[in-house]
Amino acid sequence: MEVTELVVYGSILLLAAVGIWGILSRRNLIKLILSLTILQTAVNLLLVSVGYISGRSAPIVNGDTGLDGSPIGEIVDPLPQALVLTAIVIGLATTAIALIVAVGYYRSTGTLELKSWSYGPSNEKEVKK
Amino acid sequence: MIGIQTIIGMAFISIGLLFQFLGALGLVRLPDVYNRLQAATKSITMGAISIAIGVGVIDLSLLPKALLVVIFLMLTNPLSSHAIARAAYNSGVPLWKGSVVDRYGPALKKLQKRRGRS
Amino acid sequence: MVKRTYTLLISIVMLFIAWGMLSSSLEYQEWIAGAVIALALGIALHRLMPEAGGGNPFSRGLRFLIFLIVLGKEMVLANIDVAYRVLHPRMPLRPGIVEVDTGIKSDLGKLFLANSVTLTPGTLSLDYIDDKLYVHWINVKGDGIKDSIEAVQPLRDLVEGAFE
Amino acid sequence: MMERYDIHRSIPAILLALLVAATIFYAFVEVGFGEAKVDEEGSVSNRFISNSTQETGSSNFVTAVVVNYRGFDTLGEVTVLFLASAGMGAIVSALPAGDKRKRPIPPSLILTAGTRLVLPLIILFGSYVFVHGHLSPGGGFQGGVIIASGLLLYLVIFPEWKAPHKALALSESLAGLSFAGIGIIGLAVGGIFLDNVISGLGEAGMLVSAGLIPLIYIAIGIKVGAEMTGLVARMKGGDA
Repeated sequence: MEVTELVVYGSILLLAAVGIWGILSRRNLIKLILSLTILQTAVNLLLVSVGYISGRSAPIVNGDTGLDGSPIGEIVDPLPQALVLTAIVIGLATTAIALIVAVGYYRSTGTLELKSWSYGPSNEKEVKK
Repeated sequence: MIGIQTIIGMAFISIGLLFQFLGALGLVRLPDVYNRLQAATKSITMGAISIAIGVGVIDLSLLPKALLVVIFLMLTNPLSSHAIARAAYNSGVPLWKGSVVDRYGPALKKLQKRRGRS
Repeated sequence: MVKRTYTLLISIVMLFIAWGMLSSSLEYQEWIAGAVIALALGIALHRLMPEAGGGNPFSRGLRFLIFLIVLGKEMVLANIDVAYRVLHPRMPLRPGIVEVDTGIKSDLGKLFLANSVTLTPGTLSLDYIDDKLYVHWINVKGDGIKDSIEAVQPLRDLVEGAFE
Repeated sequence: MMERYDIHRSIPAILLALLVAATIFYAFVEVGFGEAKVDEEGSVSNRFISNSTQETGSSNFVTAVVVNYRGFDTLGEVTVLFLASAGMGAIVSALPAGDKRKRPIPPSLILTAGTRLVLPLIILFGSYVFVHGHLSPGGGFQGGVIIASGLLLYLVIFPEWKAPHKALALSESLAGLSFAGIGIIGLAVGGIFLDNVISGLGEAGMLVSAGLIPLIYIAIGIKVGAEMTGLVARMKGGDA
């Protein structure tokens, strides 16, 4: 296992764990949306890293060679990158819609905390209050 | 064989890193927001500019782009630090207790009174 | 009206030079595309740009160059100053906010003065109120009221030469 | 309100997060990081890598895939973005009005003058990115977002500025129409929707090359820039 692999997979796992933990345990809407985007970042990073090939350059041709002077065929896989480009745009659209829903929630309730949707014994005191 | 170009570029990058480090140190050591911003703005602008020029010297085809980055940094970095300092003052962050003079507070108060009346 | 046309020309030239630096290539296609885009953006946005002063553009450009050289020198001095203050065990500080009556009228001049003040040794521009610049000065000389003009020297005269 | 540290909810959440991370690790440790999987004959990526420079004339393989081979998909993607923008407009118009808070401190002269000087440069950079989509990293989406970020700066510095929603909607729909129109040109001449009929034009690596790809990316750039600006201006709230 190389150092690059360790760093890339380690950061993917860390981001995914942080995203899921945030979605499950936060009640603030803005923090929820942030966790969602962190999870999206993890998935995008995972897809790009699947297309990575060690020792090859970016998928762009510069004249007769690749960007760093290597022969033309020596590039990483362009297909996951194109896929991730689409995924980023769609993720942005969903984030925008989620944010405007958060704005609406704030305007009608005056808070960003999801009080009535939460569960567990620790919340009943708040509801009574 | 390392060319003279690479050596000059690396020297620029090293100087930039040194300045960045000094800026970070100033951010930790100096007493209040305004003094910290002084150190951070100057050192980090200079450090980033130095690194950009170093990259441009190592690969000469990148030099025009590096110069554009330098111009943009010199134009925008002071602006952002000015915005932070002004916002800090307006939201009530006090000056360090060793400060000698504050001419801004009275002027700001006068301005707010005038704005409130009109 | 003359000033507006002048601003339009300056902004188109500025955008065109920026495009040339971005593309950093000598292909004629790049230059044609850059000219078209710079022209369109300049015409669309020149009302937004701060007005440039009148006067002879060449002497002005020369003064701007001198301003840039002095600014570069001052930036290096500023960093040495910061290094001295930060590394000194007792940190020689005498900070305060002083009021400077700069006497510079145009928006562009004010902008460049404020930016260069932030990059020169020991000073950080805070705000403009009624054409007076408020500067956070890390080493106030005197009581900070009489000699406050020193905080913006030596770049004030150069800015006045280049933009007023 | 400060969020309390809630042990009842956090422990299951941490366990589940670690479980998912472990699953991802288990699934992908076998894939082989950095191995040349594309060199197999008959794989889709291999087909793209070996043929796309001749077929599309684009130097950037990702652009060739996004705008040419999967151009129809990109049209759908732009539609999703448009739907998000329109949906936001619909939600905003149904919302109760926000509370009128006290007026913020007006920005200083240094900030306004600086923004006025920098904004044209940001827009120029955005245009550079989407004009060079077939030659360098970047493209319509990225360039459009750069332009929108410049206008976001303008919106922050001049809070009184009313975004010209009519003009934005007009430029957005014109750009969308020209995207679809380019697709129909391909349908009429080559028999395939979004067919790159003039791919042989120009020399690879020059600005004028890759046939219709730069035109499509310019249309996408204008459309995304207008959409993002409208989206941000609506998010500001108040009078949308």
